[in-house]
Amino acid sequence: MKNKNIDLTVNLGTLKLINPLITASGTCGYADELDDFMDINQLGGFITKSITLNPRLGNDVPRIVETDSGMLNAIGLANIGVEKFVQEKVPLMERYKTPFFVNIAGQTIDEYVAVAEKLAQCKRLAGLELNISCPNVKKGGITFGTDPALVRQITGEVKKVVNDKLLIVKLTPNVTDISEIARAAVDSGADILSLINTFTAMVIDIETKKPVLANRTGGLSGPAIKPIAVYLVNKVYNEVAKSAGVPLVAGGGVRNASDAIEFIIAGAAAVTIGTGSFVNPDCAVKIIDGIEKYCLRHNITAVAELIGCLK
Amino acid sequence: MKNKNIDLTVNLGTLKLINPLITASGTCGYADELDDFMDINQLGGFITKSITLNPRLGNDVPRIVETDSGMLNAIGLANIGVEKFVQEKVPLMERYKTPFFVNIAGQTIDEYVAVAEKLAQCKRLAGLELNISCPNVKKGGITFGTDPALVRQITGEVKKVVNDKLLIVKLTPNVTDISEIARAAVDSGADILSLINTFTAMVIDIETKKPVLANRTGGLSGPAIKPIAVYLVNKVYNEVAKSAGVPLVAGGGVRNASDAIEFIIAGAAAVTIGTGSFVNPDCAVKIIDGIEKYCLRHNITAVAELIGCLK
Amino acid sequence: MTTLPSKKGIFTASVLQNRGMGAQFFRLSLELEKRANAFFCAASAGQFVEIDVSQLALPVEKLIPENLADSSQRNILLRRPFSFADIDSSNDCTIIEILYCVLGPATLRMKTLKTGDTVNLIGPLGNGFTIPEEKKSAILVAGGMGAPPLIHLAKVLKKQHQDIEITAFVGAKTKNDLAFFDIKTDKLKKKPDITLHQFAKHNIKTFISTDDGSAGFKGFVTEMLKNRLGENKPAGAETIIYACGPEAMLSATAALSGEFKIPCQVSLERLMACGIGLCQSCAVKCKDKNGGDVYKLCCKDGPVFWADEVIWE
Amino acid sequence: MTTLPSKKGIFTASVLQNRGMGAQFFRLSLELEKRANAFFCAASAGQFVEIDVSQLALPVEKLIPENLADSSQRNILLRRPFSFADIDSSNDCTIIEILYCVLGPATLRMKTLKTGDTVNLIGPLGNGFTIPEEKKSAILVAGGMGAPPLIHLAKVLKKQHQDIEITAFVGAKTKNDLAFFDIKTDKLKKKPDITLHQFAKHNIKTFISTDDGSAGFKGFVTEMLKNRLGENKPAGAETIIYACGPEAMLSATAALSGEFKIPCQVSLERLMACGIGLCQSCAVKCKDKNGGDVYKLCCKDGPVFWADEVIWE
Ligand SMILES: Cc1cc2nc3c(=O)[nH]c(=O)nc-3n(C[C@H](O)[C@H](O)[C@H](O)COP(=O)(O)OP(=O)(O)OC[C@H]3O[C@@H](n4cnc5c(N)ncnc54)[C@H](O)[C@@H]3O)c2cc1C
Ligand SMILES: Cc1cc2nc3c(=O)[nH]c(=O)nc-3n(C[C@H](O)[C@H](O)[C@H](O)COP(=O)(O)OP(=O)(O)OC[C@H]3O[C@@H](n4cnc5c(N)ncnc54)[C@H](O)[C@@H]3O)c2cc1C
Ligand SMILES: Cc1cc2nc3c(=O)[nH]c(=O)nc-3n(C[C@H](O)[C@H](O)[C@H](O)COP(=O)(O)O)c2cc1C
Ligand SMILES: Cc1cc2nc3c(=O)[nH]c(=O)nc-3n(C[C@H](O)[C@H](O)[C@H](O)COP(=O)(O)O)c2cc1C
Ligand code: FES
Ligand code: FES
Repeated sequence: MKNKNIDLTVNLGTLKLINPLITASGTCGYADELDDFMDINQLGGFITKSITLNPRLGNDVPRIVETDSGMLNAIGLANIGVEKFVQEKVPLMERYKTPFFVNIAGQTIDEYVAVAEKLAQCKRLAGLELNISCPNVKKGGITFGTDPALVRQITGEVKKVVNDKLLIVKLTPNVTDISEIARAAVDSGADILSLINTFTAMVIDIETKKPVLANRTGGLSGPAIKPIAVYLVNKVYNEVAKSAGVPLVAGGGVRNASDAIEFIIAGAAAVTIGTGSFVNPDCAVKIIDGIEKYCLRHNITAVAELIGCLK
Repeated sequence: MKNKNIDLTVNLGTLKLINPLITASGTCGYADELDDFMDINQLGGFITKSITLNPRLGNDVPRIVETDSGMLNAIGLANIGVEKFVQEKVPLMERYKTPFFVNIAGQTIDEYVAVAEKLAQCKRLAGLELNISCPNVKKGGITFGTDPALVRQITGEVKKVVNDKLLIVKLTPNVTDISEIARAAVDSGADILSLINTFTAMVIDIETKKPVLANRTGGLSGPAIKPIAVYLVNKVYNEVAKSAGVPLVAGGGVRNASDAIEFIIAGAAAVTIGTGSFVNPDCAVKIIDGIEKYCLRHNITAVAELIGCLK
Repeated sequence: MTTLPSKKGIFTASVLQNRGMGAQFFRLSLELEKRANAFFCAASAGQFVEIDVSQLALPVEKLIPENLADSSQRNILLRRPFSFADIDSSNDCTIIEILYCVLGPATLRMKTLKTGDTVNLIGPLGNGFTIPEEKKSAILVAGGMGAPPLIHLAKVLKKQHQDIEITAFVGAKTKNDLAFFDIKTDKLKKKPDITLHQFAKHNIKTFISTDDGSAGFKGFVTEMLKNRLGENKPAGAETIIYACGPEAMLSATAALSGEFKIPCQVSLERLMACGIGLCQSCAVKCKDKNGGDVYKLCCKDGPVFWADEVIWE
Repeated sequence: MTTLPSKKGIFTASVLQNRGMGAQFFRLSLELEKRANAFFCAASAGQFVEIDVSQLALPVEKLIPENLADSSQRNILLRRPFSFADIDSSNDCTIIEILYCVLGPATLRMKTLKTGDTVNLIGPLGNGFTIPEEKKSAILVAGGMGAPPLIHLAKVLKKQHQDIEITAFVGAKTKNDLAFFDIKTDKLKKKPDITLHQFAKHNIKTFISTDDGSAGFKGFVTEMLKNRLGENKPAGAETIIYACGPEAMLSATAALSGEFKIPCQVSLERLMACGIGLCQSCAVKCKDKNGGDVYKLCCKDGPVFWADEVIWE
C-alpha cells in the first residue's frame, strides 16, 4: 500500500517524523509491549507511560470502568520510577528507529526537574512530555495544568535542564480557557504542545451507592470526547500555536484514519492514539495506511499540507 | 406500577415536585409538543426552550450532528420571543398541573432582566432558569457563565425582578472550577442551580474540510458526557449546594432510571432529560417507574433519602 | 400543508422482509404491532417514521464498503427518518414498505435486519403531499434517493383520482443508482422513455435521466423536465408537480414551477434529532406572511412544503 | 508463572455454535482463521482471549432480563476477556470453546451470535496453569463462574499425567448456577458426591456445594474443601490445588493452602481495558522478593498466580 508519491512526514520542531502517528502516554507501555501487534518502527513517534522520580504502585483496583463510547481510568501513575526506567527500558528503545518521548510527572516542581535532568542524559530520547494534566493523583498533577502561573514556572524550570531535547507540554481540557494555558507554556519554552488529556469524571454503582473506581474519580477518554478534543485543538491552533509556530500533538478518541485526519485538519501536526490501541492494538499502522489512501483520493502530495487547513 | 408506599416527591426550594423528573430546556418544546407520547402531568417539572426578548431565527442548518454516543447542536436559541411566548404558549400550560420553568437567555444583562420582568407577571410559571451557559450564540451566552463576577451581577439583577418566582441558574461545564461559578450564583440569589449545559465541540467533514455545523461549533450532549456530568454534580453538591441548602437540578446523558439514580445519589434533587427524549420521547415516564422499582428493591421509602447519599 | 396530522406513537415492528436491490439499495417491509393500526390508517404519502437502529449489528467487516469502514465504527444514538414507499393499513394490520440506500452507519446496520427481527419506530410523522381535487394531471419528479415517497404517492393518486394523468421524471447519477426501481435491465436502452416497473404498474409514463447518460436522457432530471414542459405547456390550474430529491434538484424544480406557473410541492430532507418538533434541528427557511424570513420545522411543518413558500439558497 | 507465553495476535473467528445452557449460561464454539494455528497450538489451560463484541446486536427487548435493561443501552467500547473452556489446535484448525454467563451488555450481545457469524479476538493471552511433573494428585476448586478454565485444565491434566488423581470441588449459589455443567437433573439429589458430566468423563470425582443447599453440600465450596482436607490430609509435596472463582473464595482457598501446606494456583479476574499489558488497569497486589508490595498485571503476569504471592485483602 505504500505509495512513493505521498510524503507522510511531518515536523515536530527540529524533528522530522516519518508519519504523524504517535502512541499516547499511558496507553502503549514503555517500549516493546506492542511488538506482537505492529512494527514499532512504522510509528511516527512513541510517548511512554508517565515516569516519576520514585516508583509508584498506583491506585487500588478497580482502576477503570467502561462508559458510553469511552472509559474512565485512574491508574494513578503506576510506574517503575525514573532510575529503573533508564536502566531497563531505555535500552529496549535501541531496537527501534522510532523517536521516543518520555512523559514525566511529579508532585512538586523539583520532582519534575529531577526526573527531567536524569532523562536529559539519555541520548536515545527525542524529548520529554510534561504531564501537568493527570486527573488521577492527589497532589500536583492537574493543579499545575490549570494555573497559567504554575504552567509558566514548571515549563521554564524544566526547560532549563532538558538540553537539546524537545519539550512537549501536555494540556488538560478541564479549564475555562485552554489557550491561556497554551500561551503560558509556549511563552516559557514549550517546543510542542500536546492535547488533550482526559476529563475528570465519575461513575457511580447505584447498587452499592459508591463510585466504581477505587480512586472515586477518573479520567474520561475514548471516542466520547473526540468532538470536544477537535474543538480544543482547533482553538489552540488558531489562537496560539499557528502564530507561535509551535506544532501540536493532538488526539482524544482517535480510532481510525478519518478521526486522525479530523485532528490534522483542525491543526495537529501529529496525532496520538490512546484508548484506540486497547481495542485494536494495531490501529496506529492501519491509520497510517488510511491517511495515505485519503491523500491519494484527494490529490494531496504531502500530509503536512493538511495541517490546520480547516476552511 | 404506582406503589403508594414510596414517596417520590422532592423539594425544589419552596416547591414540592411529585417526582424528580424534569424536561431539559431546548429538548421538549414549549409545552404541548410531547402530548402524543406522555401525560405531561406525570412529570415532576417542565423547563421550556430558551426564550429571548425578541424572536430569534436561530442558526443556519445543519444545526446538529451525531457523534459517538452523543450529538452536537447549534440551534442558536431559535425561539418565538417572550411576547409571543406569553401570548401563545403560557396559556397552553393551563391544561397541565405540572410546574413550568421558563429558560431565559439574552445578549446583555438588560435583555435578561427585561425578559425576566415580563415572565415574572405570569402566574402560571413556577420559576425561571437563567441560561448563562449556551455555547451557540456569539455574544452573551457562554461568556456570562464562565466569569464569576458576571454571574454575580446577572443573577443579582434578575433576582430583583422575579418576585416570588424560583430562580434557577444553569451552569456551564466549560470552566476550570464549576464550584466557583456555583458559589457566585448562590451568593447572589440563585434558589436552585442546574447543571450541566453542553460542552463546546466540533465535528469536521474531512471530505469538504469544513465543520459540519453551519455555526462551526456546537454543544455536545448525550450519554457521552454523562460521567463528566455526574462528577461535576457531585463536586458542586459537596463544595457548594449541600452546605448552602440549594437544591440541584441535574442531568447530562440521562436515558434510563439507572442514569437518573446516579445523578440523585451524586446530589441532584431533580433530574433533567434532554437528548434522551429525542430517542425515546416517553423516557421520562419510564424513568419514574424505574426509580420506583429501584426504591422498592432497596427498601427506600422516600426518593429524597437518596439525594447526595454517595458513600 | 393542509392534511391533518394523525396522532403519533411509538411502536415495535417486525421485519417481514429485507431484500437487497443492487449493492446498496434495500426494500424493508415492516409489520407494525396491532396498536399502531389506529395511528397509521390515515397516514398519507410523504409522511415518515423514525426508526431506532442503535442496537442492530454491523455487517461483518468484509461486507462493509471501504468508504464506510471508518464511519461504521460510530455508535448510533439518534433515530433515522424514512418515508413510506408504501403503506397498507387496515383495522387488522399495518404494513409499511421502506426503500433505503446504504449511506452511513445507520443504514449499514439496517442491512443486517432479517425476517422476524423487530425494530422500534415512531410515526406517522410530519405532513404528507396534498392531493387537490381539481387537478387533471400530476408530474412526479424524483432525484436520486427521492423516489420512495413518490412511488407511494403514485399509488395513492391513482386510487383516489382514477382519471388523473401522471407523468414521472426520474433522475440519478448513473444507471446503477436507479436501483430503487425494478427496471428490467434488458429494457435499459439509451432512450428517454423507459418504463419503470413501480410506475408502469399504475400506467404512469416515465422519463429517465442519468448524469452520465448510462440510461435515458443524459443530464439532470430538471433539464429533461424543462424540455418537456417547454414542449407541452401544461395548464397550471390543472397540473401539479410533486418533487423529492436533493435540495439543488428541488430548488431547480421550484424555479421551473415558477417559470411555467405550475403549483409544486416538494419533500425536503434535513438532519433530524427528534422528528417530532422538540429540537428545532430541522429548520427550513420559509417566507412568512409579511415577506420576512421564518424557520419552519421539516419534521412537523414538512417534510412536504409548497415550493413557493421555501426560501431556496 | 513459568509457562512461556506464546506470541499473541489479532484474529477473526467464525461461530460454530452458540448454545444456551439454562437461562443465562452459554457455550460458544469458535473456529479461528488458519493463521491463528501457529499462535494457539501451544496455548495452555488458564490462558484467555479478548473478544470484540462492540458491533453485535442486542437481543430484542423482551429477551433482555429486567435487571440488565438499563445497562444494555450502553454501547460497548472495550473487548471482553474469556478463558478457554477447551481448545483444540492443530496445524489445520483451531477451535476454542468458551463458556460464558450473561452478566451485562457485552455478554448479552454475545447471546445473539449465530453459527456462521464472525467475531474478532486477540489471543492467546496471559499465563496459564503450570503442571508440575512430581504431583500425584490435583484438587480443582471452582466457584460460581470459575469453572471454564478448570474444565479445560482437567482435560489437559488427564492427557499429560494419566495417573494423576483429580478431585473437583464445585460451588455455586444455587443449583441453577451450576449450569456450566451438563448435570443430568435426575441425578441432582441432595448429597455431596454428584458427578458432573464434564469432570465425570475424565473420571474425576466431584463434590458439589450450593449456598442454599439446593444441590450437594449446603455452604461454601471452601467449607466443603476444608472438611475434606481435614479428613484426608493429602501430602503437600504430592498435591496441588487449582482454583478459579470469586476473589473471596480464592482468598479462602489460599488460606487453606497455607493451613494444609498444599501449593495452590489461583486464576484471578480483573476489569481489563487492554488485556495485553498496555494500560495497567488489571493490577494484582503481590509480595515482591523483599517483602514489599508490588502490583503485577493480571493480563500479562496472570491471570494465574501462586496463591502465596498474592496479597489478599
Ligand atoms: C423526512 C425524511 C425521509 C427520508 N426518507 C428516506 C427514504 O425513504 N429512504 C432513504 O434511503 N433515506 C431516506 N431519508 C434519509 C435517511 O434518513 C438517511 O439516509 C439516513 O439517516 C442516513 O443515516 P446513516 O447513519 O446511514 O448515514 P449518515 O452518516 O447519517 O449520513 C450519510 C450521508 O447522508 C447525509 N444525510 C443523512 N441524513 C440526511 C438528511 N436527513 N438530510 C440530508 N442529508 C442527510 C449525511 O450528511 C451524510 O453525508 C429520509 C430523510 C428524511 C429527513
Ligand atoms: C482472565 C479472565 C477470564 C474470564 N473468563 C470468563 C469465562 O470463561 N466465562 C465468563 O462468563 N466470564 C469470564 N470472565 C469475565 C467476563 O470477562 C465478564 O463477565 C464480562 O466481561 C462481562 O461483560 P459485560 O459487559 O457482559 O458485563 P459488565 O457490565 O462489564 O459486568 C457485569 C458485572 O460483572 C463484573 N465484572 C465484569 N468483568 C469483570 C472482571 N474482569 N472481573 C471482575 N468482575 C467483572 C462487573 O463489575 C459487573 O458487576 C473472565 C474475566 C477475566 C479477566
Ligand atoms: C489507561 C490510561 C492511562 C493513561 N496514562 C497517562 C499517563 O500516564 N500520562 C499522561 O500524560 N496521559 C495518560 N493518559 C491519557 C492519554 O495519554 C490521552 O491523553 C487520553 O487518553 C486521551 O486520548 P484517547 O482518547 O486517545 O485515549 C492515559 C489514558 C488512559 C486511557
Ligand atoms: C437540541 C438541543 C437544544 C438545546 N437548547 C437549549 C436551550 O435553549 N437552553 C438551554 O439552557 N439549554 C439547551 N440545551 C441543553 C440541554 O438543556 C441540556 O442541558 C444538555 O443537552 C445536556 O443534557 P442531555 O445530555 O440530557 O441532553 C439544548 C440541548 C440540545 C441537545
Ligand atoms: S427534528 Fe427535532 S424539531 Fe424537527
Ligand atoms: S488489562 Fe491492560 S495492562 Fe492488563
